[in-house]
Amino acid sequence: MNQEIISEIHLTLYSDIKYLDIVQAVSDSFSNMAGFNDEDLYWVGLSVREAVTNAILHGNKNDSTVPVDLSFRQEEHRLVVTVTDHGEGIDESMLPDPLDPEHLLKPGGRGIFLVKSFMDNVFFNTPSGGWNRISDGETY
Amino acid sequence: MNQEIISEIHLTLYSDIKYLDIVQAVSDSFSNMAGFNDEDLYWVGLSVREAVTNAILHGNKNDSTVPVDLSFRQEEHRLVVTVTDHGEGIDESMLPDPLDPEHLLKPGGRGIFLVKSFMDNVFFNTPSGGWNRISDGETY
Amino acid sequence: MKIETRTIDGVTILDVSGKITLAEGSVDVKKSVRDLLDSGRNQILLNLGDVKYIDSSGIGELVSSFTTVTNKGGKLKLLNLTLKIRELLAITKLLTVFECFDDEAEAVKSYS
Amino acid sequence: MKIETRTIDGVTILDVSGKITLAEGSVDVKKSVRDLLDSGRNQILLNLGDVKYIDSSGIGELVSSFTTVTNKGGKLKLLNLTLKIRELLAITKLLTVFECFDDEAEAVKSYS
Ligand SMILES: Nc1ncnc2c1ncn2[C@@H]1O[C@H](COP(=O)(O)OP(=O)(O)O)[C@@H](O)[C@H]1O
Ligand SMILES: Nc1ncnc2c1ncn2[C@@H]1O[C@H](COP(=O)(O)OP(=O)(O)O)[C@@H](O)[C@H]1O
Repeated sequence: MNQEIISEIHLTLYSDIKYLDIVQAVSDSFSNMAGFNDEDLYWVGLSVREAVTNAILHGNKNDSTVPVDLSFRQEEHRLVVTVTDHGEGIDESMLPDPLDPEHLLKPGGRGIFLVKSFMDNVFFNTPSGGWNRISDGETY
Repeated sequence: MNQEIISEIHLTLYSDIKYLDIVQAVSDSFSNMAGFNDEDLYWVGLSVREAVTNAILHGNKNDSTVPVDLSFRQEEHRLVVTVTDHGEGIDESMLPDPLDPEHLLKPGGRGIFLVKSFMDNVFFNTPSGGWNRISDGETY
Repeated sequence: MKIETRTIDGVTILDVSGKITLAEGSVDVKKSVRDLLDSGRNQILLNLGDVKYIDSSGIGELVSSFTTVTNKGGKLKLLNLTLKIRELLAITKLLTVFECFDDEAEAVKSYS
Repeated sequence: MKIETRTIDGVTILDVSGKITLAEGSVDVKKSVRDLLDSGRNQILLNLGDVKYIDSSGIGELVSSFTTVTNKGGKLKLLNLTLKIRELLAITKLLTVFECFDDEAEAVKSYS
């Protein structure tokens, strides 16, 4: 279903975690403009931060010459965030479940799980292409 | 003189003043990352806000389908901000001096003056092309 | 932006808070001032102490409010400039135009 | 992030403030905990009341600090979870792993 785009911005940064606070500031500011309440704004911001962290570390292997592209789109009933890196993409079926007792005490592996907890839809372009798309609000 | 780029981001938005708070959040966050003190961060943010306001209103004539491109670049001794719109550009020699007694009580005409007051260098691409480039720190 | 109005000794004080910017609708200041003039009140004091941010459009609103009031034979003065607003008015030479106060009682007295 | 250390009745309390994120160096928590273990202190209480933000990397640090301390025969518990941290630990089922307290005296007593 084609929905009207109310607001849209694009941000390009490079693969260095020093940019994460800027990413979060943009997310917060966009959510604010879109009229999100503080609670939604917070969890969207965390989700975006996690997705961009993954794009930097896993997708682009922390190579600071490689860009990460981020777009925020406000439609009437949802927010769509797209994070694009230049890696291999994610094979979702390979992701271990962090709630599994076997994984519960692992130091990592909770990023994507959190994104999926807070955003209504999460898409990965697999097996290659390296983008993920998260949206909050009504389903497609 | 070619200087090393330490940090760089690009932001694209559309010509609607509702995006100005996002622009300012990005500016503040970038200045913060670059280690600016609160005072410098504030005046850089205001300058960027004024330049983008002009790009939206004068350059792109408030047409919300037309993008404004913004880039922030941190070099060793300066910050370079480039604002690009799709208008005709500015002929600097045509700008009235807002300090002139004749203009002192005009409601408008202080935006570019403020940008020039707070940034060390301001360039306009004239007569056509519609970008302006402002930098803070050492001269070229 | 929020504007509250109160009157002391015939002087109408507008307590402005928030941002006076293009995006926030800087025209609200001008509109409030116009409404006051329409209702016959032209001794006006703008309290800017709680203004968190102002841009060139906001400065423009202060100037045009000033000229509108002056043209109607009234007086518009400023109270409690923040450091940032003071600096902006200094740079734009508008400190030479506006009468500015840091003390409300003194400001009110200056109208009589 | 800032970490201050104090000891009450043999329990070492780490007052953590600021952000526990990848970008802020979330490893600092783990490092502080390691240093404590090296100096023979293994009854540890992490006070998270002033933690403004935590991401999945920060949660990972809490978990690995927990396992390190437990493996050395010590105890690591949490004090003053913010609502956001509590929600994150609930979602990730880590509330079932960590012993959490809202009262410092009670937390300290639980070690004896
Ligand atoms: N953008 C990405 N590109 C490639 N692989 C990714 C990407 N994001 C996540 N992954 C893979 O998925 C795994 C799980 O990610 P995540 O749940 O965020 O936990 P963590 O980052 O702590 O490992 C990562 O370890 C990585 O192998
Ligand atoms: N990006 C731009 N493109 C085209 N013209 C511009 C641009 N920015 C400014 N101008 C011109 O320069 C004039 C002065 O701009 P400024 O000093 O910002 O004051 P104001 O916007 O209040 O008029 C504008 O009125 C406009 O005619």
